[in-house]
Amino acid sequence: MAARTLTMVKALNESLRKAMEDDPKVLVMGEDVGRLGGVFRVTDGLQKDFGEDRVTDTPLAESGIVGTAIGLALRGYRPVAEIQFDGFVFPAANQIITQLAKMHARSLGKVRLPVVVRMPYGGGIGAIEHHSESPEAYFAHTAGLRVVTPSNAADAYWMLQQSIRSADPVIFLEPKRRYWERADVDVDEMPLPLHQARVARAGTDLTLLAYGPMVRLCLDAAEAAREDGRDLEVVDLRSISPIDFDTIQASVRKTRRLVVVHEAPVFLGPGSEIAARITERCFYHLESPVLRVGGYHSPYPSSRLEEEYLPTIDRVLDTVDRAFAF
Amino acid sequence: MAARTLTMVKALNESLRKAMEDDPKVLVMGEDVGRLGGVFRVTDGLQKDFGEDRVTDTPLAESGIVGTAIGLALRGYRPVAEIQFDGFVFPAANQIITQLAKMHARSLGKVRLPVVVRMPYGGGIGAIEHHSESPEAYFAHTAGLRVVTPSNAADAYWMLQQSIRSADPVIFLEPKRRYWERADVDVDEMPLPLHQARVARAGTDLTLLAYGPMVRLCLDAAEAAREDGRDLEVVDLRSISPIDFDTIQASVRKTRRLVVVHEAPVFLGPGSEIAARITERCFYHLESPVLRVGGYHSPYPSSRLEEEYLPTIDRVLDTVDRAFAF
Amino acid sequence: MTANGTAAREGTEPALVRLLSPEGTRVPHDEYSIDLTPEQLRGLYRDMVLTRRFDGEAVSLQRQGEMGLWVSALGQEAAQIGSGRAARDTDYIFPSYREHGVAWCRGVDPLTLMGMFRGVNHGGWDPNTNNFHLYTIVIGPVTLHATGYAMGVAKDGADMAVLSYFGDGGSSQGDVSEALNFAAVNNAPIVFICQNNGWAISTPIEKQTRVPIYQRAAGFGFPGVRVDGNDVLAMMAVTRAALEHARGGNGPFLIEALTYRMAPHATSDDPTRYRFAEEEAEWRLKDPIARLRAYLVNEAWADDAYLAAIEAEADALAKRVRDGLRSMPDPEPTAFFDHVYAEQHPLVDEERAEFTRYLAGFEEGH
Amino acid sequence: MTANGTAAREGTEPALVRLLSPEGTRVPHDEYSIDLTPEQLRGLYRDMVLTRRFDGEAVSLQRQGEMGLWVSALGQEAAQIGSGRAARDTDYIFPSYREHGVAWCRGVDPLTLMGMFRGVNHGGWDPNTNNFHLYTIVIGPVTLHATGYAMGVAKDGADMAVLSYFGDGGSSQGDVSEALNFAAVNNAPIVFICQNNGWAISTPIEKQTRVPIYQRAAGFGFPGVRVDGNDVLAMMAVTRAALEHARGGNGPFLIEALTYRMAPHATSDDPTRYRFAEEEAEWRLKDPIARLRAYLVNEAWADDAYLAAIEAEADALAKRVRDGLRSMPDPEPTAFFDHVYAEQHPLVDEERAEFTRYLAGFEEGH
Ligand SMILES: Cc1ncc(C[n+]2csc(CCOP(=O)(O)OP(=O)(O)O)c2C)c(N)n1
Ligand SMILES: Cc1ncc(C[n+]2csc(CCOP(=O)(O)OP(=O)(O)O)c2C)c(N)n1
Ligand SMILES: [Mg+2]
Ligand SMILES: [Mg+2]
Repeated sequence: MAARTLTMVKALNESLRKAMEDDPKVLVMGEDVGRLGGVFRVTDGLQKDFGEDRVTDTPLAESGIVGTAIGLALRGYRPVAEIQFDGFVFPAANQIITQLAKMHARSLGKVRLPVVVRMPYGGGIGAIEHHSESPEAYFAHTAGLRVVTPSNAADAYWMLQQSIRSADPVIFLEPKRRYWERADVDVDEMPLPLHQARVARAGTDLTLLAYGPMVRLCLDAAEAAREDGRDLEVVDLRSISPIDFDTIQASVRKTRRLVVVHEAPVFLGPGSEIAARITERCFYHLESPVLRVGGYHSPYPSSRLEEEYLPTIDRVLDTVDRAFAF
Repeated sequence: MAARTLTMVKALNESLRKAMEDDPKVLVMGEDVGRLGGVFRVTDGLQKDFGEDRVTDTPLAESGIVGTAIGLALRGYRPVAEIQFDGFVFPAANQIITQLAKMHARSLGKVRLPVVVRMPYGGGIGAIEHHSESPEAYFAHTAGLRVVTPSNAADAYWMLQQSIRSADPVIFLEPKRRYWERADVDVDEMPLPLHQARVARAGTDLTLLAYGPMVRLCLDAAEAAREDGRDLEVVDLRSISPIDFDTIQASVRKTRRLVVVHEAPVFLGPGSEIAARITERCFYHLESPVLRVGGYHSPYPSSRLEEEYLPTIDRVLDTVDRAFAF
Repeated sequence: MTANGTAAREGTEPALVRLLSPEGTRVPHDEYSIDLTPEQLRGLYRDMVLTRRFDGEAVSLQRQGEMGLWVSALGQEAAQIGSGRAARDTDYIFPSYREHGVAWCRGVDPLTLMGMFRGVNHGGWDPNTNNFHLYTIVIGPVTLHATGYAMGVAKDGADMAVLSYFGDGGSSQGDVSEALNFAAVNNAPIVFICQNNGWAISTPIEKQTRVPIYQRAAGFGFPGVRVDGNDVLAMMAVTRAALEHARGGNGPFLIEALTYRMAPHATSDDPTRYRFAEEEAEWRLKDPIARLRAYLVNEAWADDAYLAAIEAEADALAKRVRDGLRSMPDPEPTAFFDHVYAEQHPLVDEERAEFTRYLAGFEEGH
Repeated sequence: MTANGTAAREGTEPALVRLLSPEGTRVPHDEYSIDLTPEQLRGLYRDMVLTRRFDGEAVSLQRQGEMGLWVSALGQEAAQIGSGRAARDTDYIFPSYREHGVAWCRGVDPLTLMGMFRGVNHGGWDPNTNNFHLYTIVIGPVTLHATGYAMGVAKDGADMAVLSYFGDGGSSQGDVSEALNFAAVNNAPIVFICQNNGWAISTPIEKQTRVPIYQRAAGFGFPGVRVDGNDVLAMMAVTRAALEHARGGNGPFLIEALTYRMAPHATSDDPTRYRFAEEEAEWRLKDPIARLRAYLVNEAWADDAYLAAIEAEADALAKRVRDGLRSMPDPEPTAFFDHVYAEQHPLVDEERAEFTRYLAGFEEGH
């Protein structure tokens, strides 16, 4: 079957559909995932085709959603729970951090919780408060969770398949500002392993590392940098926990410079771990310190300021300049 | 008035008492803080002396505790809310992260929330699950919060005074395994600013950076290292957000090597930010990468394994060796 | 689509307090009564009409690109004006995010509400100016803030009460239950108002709760009442009584206002995906404004001239809002650094300086 | 200290279900009845005595340093054995952390429970072996797991129900209210049992709730009943009926078992700081074991020889527990890496390798 061109929303929708067809234990649950198909239509049509018993509109309670998903997993189901927006995941923080992440260890491996918690994340869509946040660091810091995020429709399709099949809980972050971007999705093609990073653009002079919404931006920045005569490599991290340090290291040993770009606040954001660990692994290879571009130490601002707050091509290039100035 | 020798528990107790005497708006609230005086007796005797109206046993609901503390602060009170143990703070995560931290910004500065959330944290006391965790990274990553932790009784006394007087919300982390250690506390002595780090031991060869429970350990490690002919500087961070990078930088520019020690998991723990930023600030001064010693990427283990899990003098010294081997 | 008739939705059981029928005639009630002058009744009418008008104007302005989003209060005017006007100025109100009518009662300028939907701030007003707290987008937590505030009021011995609003969807959040319990245990002077408008986005009330939400109160140990939320008189009478109950030291009270969200959940929503137009049509017959107008006209307390004058005032308000919104300035590019903390913070300072340097370099054509 | 007499604590109101008086005589009840053979009654007696014995032994062993902590179920044996024995093996039970008697009914070895208090694991048993979930230390979340499990049971159409335990303190957690609501909305086959033992550590029930906890159920739309939790027959009768109600597709049920925590909250606790000895003495008169023993002896269903045989069995159990605990091995030093994930994880592998290298170097006398 040839590849088809799909938006990320459609790719996610088809991926859910496929998972539900393949395994009757897969359930979809969350606020407004049923008749409405989710506020972004990711679950569009699923309730119609699979019934209310498998695609369930829940009461408005995120702790209840994740908590009952855990219970359903204990009963042998594979729930895919949706959190409507990034900023609304915190009522479920206790369920995610003290229960979902820890039950496998608590039971010495006897209990598995194959729960996927999906949520749109990140900014750039002009939304009101709490609809544009990037909470990945909270989850990545939590042992017991896997945290992944696709940057394009093809990865969205496959990574969701893999996440649903994972025996571990997965926090699945969907870059909402890329929901409507199209890509070729080959539903037969063998995917990369879930936690492997991908060199999205080969280059020699500096590595730009990004994930989710910032991959496209970094590719554009790399294009722009070519005009300045700089050949940037772009690595799409794909998995924030675990992190594929081997792929990053290989890139950095080659380019000798690394800039990490994410929307999450820089302070204790994923870039801090990457900087710390890559500096340790590549101490004698780095010609400049690992630099980071990301959100500031401020609540995500109101939408009229999000272009200022978020990394832009210019801010990335400015930081690339800084790296070369070392 | 001369300094008195107090345990950290007693210093915290006297600090709360002083704050309540100085300002009738200061309230103490939490589970079992009243007649029992808290499970660690930090609030011992306060209800007897200040009444149930100012020292209140709450229902068992952490979100309720922090949520009503926010409401009381809106009404002009200065609540000091206790979370009984580190691992029980997560039901309050939403209140802390989306409300307590953000209301000042949301109101463009019109609303101040001078709320202190106290909690014992860290391991080493042989406790059951959730009684030994180090959740500081979650809070430090959250803009709008201040996160501090004393390492000794004198700092405990003064930093709690300063936290209660702060116009911003403060997460006040108490290193429970140091609760019963004594130190001289001069209640008249002018303290350091709340967010300033302190050189706890001057040295020339490498900087050990720690906070809370690990400061004592690092001082002991520095003593042990002296026998190997190494003169280690020990910096007590005191504040995890903001971080006093100037003091760290000054130390590292002198010693040229840095090892960060904390109980929190290393992966995306506070040490990652320190490593990233200090490497950027001291790129040409560092003779080895910033190395980190801390908790592993695992839920805090059962107590019979906590000595293995936690940093020890030997693990610190082993890492110091690794730093010198670069 | 949705079966319409469970206990959670049913609006006809005897418990429902109603003082004005959908046809605009007065209905007697044993426990709750209200006696307003024609002047006061006209005031309520005016409030509802003006609220509906600026709310509708906001919908248009959103379509014209002046705001990213708007959440309309259409259909809920009686629930909001009736309760809002029942409160004294000294009472303190914690809204959810759709209480434009309550804001109106407090004297909050509609434009003030629009800043966050335009994207120039996250609210940014001073709650103490009108004793009207900021809108809170995360559903649930604010009911605990309201409860804590009320606990403080009790400590102060102040002669006032707190009003706390949440939705039928909100009633499911753990925080709301915690708020009901903290309020009960502390005997706090607070009145909770649940506007049960039948829907939480696409989720019908039947999937939110098995029984009417007012019954929640008894489970925590205080009174709860279900009111016809499209009846401004009933809303006012019950809220007044509830506030008096609270101010009198009798603890919390829960009002479930049975109403209907006539508009989409927000301007981004498409209700045809999940509910029948028939349901909306049915509720249109219970319209809160038409109902009060019928009463006023029947009693000859309002004539065409009066009604026209109100329409003219509404037009003027709409124009003022339109002009005001269109000229509402964007914030300074570094504004998001300004209020992260009340006191100095080195990281914020460092990042602001860095960003300012970057902006300057950029403008120089870097 | 604490005033003893609010509705939340009161044990005498008509709603309380009791089938056996504190003096050991049968009490008739309109709605709930139970008819057990002497053999079955003796079985309940044996369960309670053995539970109390291994629980008491655990307290001693903790004092001797064999465990870091123990939370005693002393005084709550009837609430736990009565409900535990009411469940079928095929029913699924979600305990809190003090349900040693329920664990006993499921056939979970007492030693299995002690691992976490000794510090060799965080529980570590397989819940599916005895349909008895792990203890959960964080109060609240597990009631939602139980509810989700019950929702799954309903999807499967299985002929079983779920039992979910929480405490009077736990009732205040938002998660517990969310669980009650999710259970109600989904008509899930689940019975919630709140053991109201009067105290949450030092916090008396009056500060936890304004009304009896069983009333919470009505607020969410399902039945709740308050039972004399020191009456094993009433506990069994009501739990049986509730489980049948749930299995029969009638949705959730809440049982509030009015009992008393005779011991300190945990071995680290000192109740003299917050409650009067008189209160404990008063409750000693309602002891669940003495009550059933009196009934058995009065009816001549148990003689001295029988009672002595049970004591001997208890002694043997205590000895087995003592020996077993003392010889319970410590885990391997790297064990905490083993079950963080079910599937391979490079960071865990890297850290394990690093730590193993460190340990090896250390042993070589590094
Ligand atoms: C914690 C949280 N989860 C999800 C949302 C997204 N959301 C916004 S409004 C809404 C429905 C609210 O329904 P209801 O409480 O009935 O209020 P209404 O919108 O009808 O006024 C949802 C799910 C949110 N704002 N907060
Ligand atoms: C979320 C959470 N907060 C605080 C604690 C600390 N804690 C342990 S037991 C307890 C009291 C529990 O009381 P209750 O629910 O009545 O159960 P009981 O101990 O009486 O069986 C508290 C506060 C906890 N375990 N979990
Ligand atoms: Mg609604
Ligand atoms: Mg209790």
